[in-house]
Amino acid sequence: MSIMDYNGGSVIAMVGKDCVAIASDLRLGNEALGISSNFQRVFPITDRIYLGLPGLATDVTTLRERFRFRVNMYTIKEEREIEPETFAHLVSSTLYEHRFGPYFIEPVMAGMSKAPSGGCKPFIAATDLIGCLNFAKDFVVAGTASTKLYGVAEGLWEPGLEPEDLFETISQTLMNAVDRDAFSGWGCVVHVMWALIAT
Amino acid sequence: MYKPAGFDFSNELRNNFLVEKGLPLPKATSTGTTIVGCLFKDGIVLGADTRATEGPIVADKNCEKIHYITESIRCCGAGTAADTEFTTALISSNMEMHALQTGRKPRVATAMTMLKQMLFRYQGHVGAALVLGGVDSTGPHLFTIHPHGSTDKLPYVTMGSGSLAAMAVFESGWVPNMERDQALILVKAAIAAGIFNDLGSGSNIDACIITASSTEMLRNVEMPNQRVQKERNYKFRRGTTAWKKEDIRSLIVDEQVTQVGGDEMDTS
Amino acid sequence: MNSFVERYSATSAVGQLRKAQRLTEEEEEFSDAAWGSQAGFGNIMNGPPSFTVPNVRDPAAFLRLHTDDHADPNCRIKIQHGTTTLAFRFQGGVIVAVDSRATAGSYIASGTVKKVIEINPYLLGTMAGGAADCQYWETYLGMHCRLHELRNRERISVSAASKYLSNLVYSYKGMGLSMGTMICGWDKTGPAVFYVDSDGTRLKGDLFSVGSGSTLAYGVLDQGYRWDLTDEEAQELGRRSIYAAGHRDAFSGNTCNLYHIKQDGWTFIGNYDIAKMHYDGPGDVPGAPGGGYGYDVRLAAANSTEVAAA
Amino acid sequence: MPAMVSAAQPVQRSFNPYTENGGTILAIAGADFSVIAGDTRQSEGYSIQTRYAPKVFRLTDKAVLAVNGFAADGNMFVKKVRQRLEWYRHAHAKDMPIRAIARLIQTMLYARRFFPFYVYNILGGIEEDGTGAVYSFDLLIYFKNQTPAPGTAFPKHLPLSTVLPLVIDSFTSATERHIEVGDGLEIYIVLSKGSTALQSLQTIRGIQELTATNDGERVFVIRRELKKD
Amino acid sequence: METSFALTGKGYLIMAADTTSARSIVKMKVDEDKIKTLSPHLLMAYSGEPGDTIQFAEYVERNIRLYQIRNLYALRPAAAASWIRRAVAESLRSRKPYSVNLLLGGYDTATDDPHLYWVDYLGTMAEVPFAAHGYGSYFALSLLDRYHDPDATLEEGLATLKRCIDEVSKRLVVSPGAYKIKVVDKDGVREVEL
Amino acid sequence: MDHFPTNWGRPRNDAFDAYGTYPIHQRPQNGPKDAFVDGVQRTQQPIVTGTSVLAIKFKDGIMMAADTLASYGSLARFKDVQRLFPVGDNTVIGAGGDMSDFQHIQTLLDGLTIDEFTAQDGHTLGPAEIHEYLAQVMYARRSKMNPLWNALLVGGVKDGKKFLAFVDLLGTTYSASTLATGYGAHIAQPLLRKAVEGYENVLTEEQALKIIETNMKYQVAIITEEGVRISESKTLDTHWSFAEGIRGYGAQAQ
Repeated sequence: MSIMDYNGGSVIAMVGKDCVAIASDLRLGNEALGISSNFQRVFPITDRIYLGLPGLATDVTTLRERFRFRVNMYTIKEEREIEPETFAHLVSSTLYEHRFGPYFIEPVMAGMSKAPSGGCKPFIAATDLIGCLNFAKDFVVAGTASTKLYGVAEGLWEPGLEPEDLFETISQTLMNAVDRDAFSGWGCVVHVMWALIAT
Repeated sequence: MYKPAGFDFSNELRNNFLVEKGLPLPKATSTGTTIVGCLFKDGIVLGADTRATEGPIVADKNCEKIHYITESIRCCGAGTAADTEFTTALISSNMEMHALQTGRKPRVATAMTMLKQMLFRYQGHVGAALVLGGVDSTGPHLFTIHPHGSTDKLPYVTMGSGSLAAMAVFESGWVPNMERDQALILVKAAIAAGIFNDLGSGSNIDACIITASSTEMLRNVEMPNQRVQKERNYKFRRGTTAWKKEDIRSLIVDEQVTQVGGDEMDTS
Repeated sequence: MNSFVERYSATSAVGQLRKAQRLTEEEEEFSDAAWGSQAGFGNIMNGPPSFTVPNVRDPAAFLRLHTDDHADPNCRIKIQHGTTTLAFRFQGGVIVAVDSRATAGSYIASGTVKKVIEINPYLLGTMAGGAADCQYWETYLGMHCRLHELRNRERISVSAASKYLSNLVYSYKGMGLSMGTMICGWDKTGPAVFYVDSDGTRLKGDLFSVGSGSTLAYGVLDQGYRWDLTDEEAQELGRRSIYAAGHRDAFSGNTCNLYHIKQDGWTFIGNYDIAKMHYDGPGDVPGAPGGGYGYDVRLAAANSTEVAAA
Repeated sequence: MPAMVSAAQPVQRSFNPYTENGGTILAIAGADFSVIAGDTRQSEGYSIQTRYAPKVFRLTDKAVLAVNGFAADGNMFVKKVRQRLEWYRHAHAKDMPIRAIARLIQTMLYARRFFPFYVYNILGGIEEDGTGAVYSFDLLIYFKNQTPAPGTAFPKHLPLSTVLPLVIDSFTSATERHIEVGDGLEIYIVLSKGSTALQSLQTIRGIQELTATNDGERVFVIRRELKKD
Repeated sequence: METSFALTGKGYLIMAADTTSARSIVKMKVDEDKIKTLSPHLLMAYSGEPGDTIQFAEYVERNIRLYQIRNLYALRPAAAASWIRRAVAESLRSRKPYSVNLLLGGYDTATDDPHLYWVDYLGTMAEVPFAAHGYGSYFALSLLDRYHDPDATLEEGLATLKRCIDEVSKRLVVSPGAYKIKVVDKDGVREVEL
Repeated sequence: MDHFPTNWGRPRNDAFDAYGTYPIHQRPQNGPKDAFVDGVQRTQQPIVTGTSVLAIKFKDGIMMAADTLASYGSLARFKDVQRLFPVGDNTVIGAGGDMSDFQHIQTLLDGLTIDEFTAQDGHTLGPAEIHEYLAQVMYARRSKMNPLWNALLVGGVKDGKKFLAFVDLLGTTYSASTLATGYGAHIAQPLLRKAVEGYENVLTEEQALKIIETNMKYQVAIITEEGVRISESKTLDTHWSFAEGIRGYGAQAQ
């Protein structure tokens, strides 16, 4: 068993038509023994960004606090809300700073970024535990069920899903993937963001 | 709160405890890759595949492995994905500073020296294997830089898990003083050899042509591995997923403007 | 010279076969039985089973090197572990309940494993540890139980059967077998449960639980267990205990298979989905209290009845 | 208490008799048919050894075996199973039923308890009562898919015309995300006597029949290309 | 072997910890109190590496007390838990980390409800309705899933706790003999006997 | 067996003496000790090795090529080793790996051909049969943990059928229209695949020879319906002037 599997947990984010969704399971385990069935690992960063932190649970809390600090500092310095793209790089560089003593977290983020036209554009990204960014156009996954999520999502995702359909697709993807993973499960939470004013 | 620049080793002690406890550390995402570069008459052609892997799993089907250093210098990266990304970004910014400081167009050799010094300093722990190419006032140059900081200068180079496959193509096909199109075809063939014969490489071909006068980034110049149409449609009927609680937050604030005092606007 | 003559003089089919056998040095015997009516059966019919052992200094270490994912997470062969099984005796017979999950690393390889081995109509064995070890040896035990019946004109006692199994696996001690099973049945002495494991332990008892989730099952089982449980209560207790372990233990779960052994042999009571038991309960079965077993579900139900009462 | 001396002996690591040759196999049982599929890439490490090495083998008209893992063990194992089936046919003048093949495979695997075949098997076919069946094997053991509780969602209600596209999509998806899967796809279909699924097969491009006896069960194979990167 | 339990109820929280202090195969002391009262409405049960436990508990106790002296009011359970988790997590990154597992239970006088936090030596924290540490958790968690009720009266809560203790003494191979049980509710902390 | 919940069913860690009995049963087998057991050496790693063999299919048959170098470690020890070996009239095998093991295989195959000859049943061994035989031998030796440290290519034409297949020290077998062993598998395979895949029945002997020649080497075997032709060792000119304009490995200009 690797450290990444110690507490369990998985996160997935998907892009739809003018919408994004991010979902995670709720299990906190101590190796095989379940401890809590209500452990949040997806956090709102701003009104338009959600961040999922699957991995070692102590680092979930530590990093969440760290990102809250850094995002608040950004907001104070820049006097504006951080954009998803910028935040992705903030996450990436924070993790790479710890290249030789990493946090055991593989963050997944989803957000709506401001398009020049004034509307909102869906954005997802993920990094590995030392901050290598992956901007995908379809979906990103991480956590103990990541291999299973890759498979199910590759089969179920299709482009141009409406928010309601995206909700169904991401929920079914997550639930079917964690059904095959011993360390994830115990309930799921899904966040869907959509733009009322499309680009 | 002052924090010195550079790596932060604060977690290292803790991570060592965890290793002693018998929980092995996960390996960082390292990518099998095919990256190549070759000289031609007017400059340099660089090429790369676009697959990023985590072990046997494809993490990213269309990532960018040709990184920007300066306008006329580019660098392909193989090895630990994050290391190539951040190393080239750092050198790129140092090159920009260097250019501003000296007021001259930076040279490829400068970038090469910066990279090799940095990698040598980290004794191979920064796992970046690079192909650096560009054109400067002294002409076109092509280098490979290994993770430990050694460098090579050759007319055609390959790196990554597909390097042998790509090298075979160069060995049989490269001739001095090729035309631009000929060189591009050769680079594409070399990358394709990596894509189709090395499991660590795959998806599309990126290429970058640098000459004294211009730099052309050809992103996804060939896409030989598009996914076929699915046989079935997997949209779910709405309402398939049962949920316990729903919470909707609207970010649109309803505003109603009520005039308090002052003159009515003259709308007549 | 003789060997040379021998080599080139024998051209009969059997000679060719022997030569081929020498070439590959097969341990398996090309016995004449292989061509007869026993043909096609596995080595189970060849008397005492023989096993291929790798030609290395320490076969157990070899096996562990390639199969123990705790010692080496990158080992290629992941043998499936993790289970919750339980069996208990009460006034109405024996209840046997098991989960149905098989995991290899973190991957749930199967959620529909039958972990109760139906040795014969009066004997059940459970499967924990190396599933293969249990399945194979208990099948082998089943053959011998039948032979015992034919030889002695009476059914084998649970005690004798479990002793036989215990002796079988004990002879392989130290080779890396992994088995923890309950042999349950009804014989002249009434209901009986024996725990047998690959260390060679054999225990007679009233109540056992075995596997990675066994402690969690004990937690519920001990609290609800009495000798004078009714049949319905006992079945419910078995189900409820497996649910408890399947819920908390990552390596147990999916479904629960429930058996009840009475004087006239065992009956399969049913297969219950653990997720369904969590939310809705086991359905309309005798002994079920109605409503889901899940902690949150139980509380939500309690609250709504309170509200209704108020 | 005696002094603790670790018994861990130095293990000779110089020769590892196992390797891993990649690939994926899959089987789905329907009401009166079974589908068994596998890709055809054989690889070791990052190199492709060959683009066509079958992983799925017809045993009888009622049973098809798919093997995955270490190719040499797999080929040898299939050879041995076929040999046993041949003996059975000589002794009984009929094909061994799939239920018995499953048990045979289990005992053959278990005979190597201490030096396992590094082979994951899936056996698919038609039971004697005409229903589709799938058995999956760990290295040493088999699990039959448990008969589902009545009324539950279970693939057995899916018709062949749904299952086939599902299998193809599964493999194209796996090819996208797993580097060791690709090159080609072989899908074996076993139909029970008088199966109604026969019509849906007729329109399929490149289908080939492999039936060898007149027992009524029929075996078909479909081949498709997969991505080669 | 060390075992501690905690469970919430209607307006109270019960915390129990064994009282054995063992070194290797010897019981050194059988009436050790392993539950610290950090503030009038806050309890912390600790277990783990001998030495680290008491040192850490006293370090926490003093800091929580210091906060109260400075600010004239005590930290609420959530805030205290967050601070203590951070203390564990940061110590883990030092050369001499505290190896302690904690159960942190308190009664929030502002919202009038009990809170329970499960914290392990890595700094993992989770708010839960009931929790256990040590080998006892392998037996008690399923039992609490079955019998725990957050709206139960104190008597019912104690009865559930007794089930846990009985189960552990029945099944755990080296089970602790005696437990110290403390209850915190709106009136503060008190010790109870079963 | 470990009975602790999270390790349940796994082998017990015998560094931990849970029952105070120094887990004797888990100690390595106390069989009769052979004082000379350490003196017996099996090929556990190759000593004198050859590397690359290439083979492709073409219109009329199979073409196989090998270099003639055998190395002792990284020392180029023997410069003229014949690694292509004809068996019967229709088959050639090419070997990479340990040369002494290959010579043992040659002895085995000689025995096999004699056996086949003495049977006088009108059959001769073709490439498929020889490959099957070698696969059995290699797999059996692997199963005895005493491998023959070779990678072998078997090619031939019999009854109008081209046959080309591979077998290695583990008994792994496969066939394809282009095959290569050793280092050549990585370098030459991409080129061979590109040149040959899809053209197996089109390429003429001259074209095939040209393909082979672009991939170094030298000793070539050509197997067609007519039989086997194995060339003498040839030498190949190598060109090391491709980087003439380049100086140094870094910033050096001169």
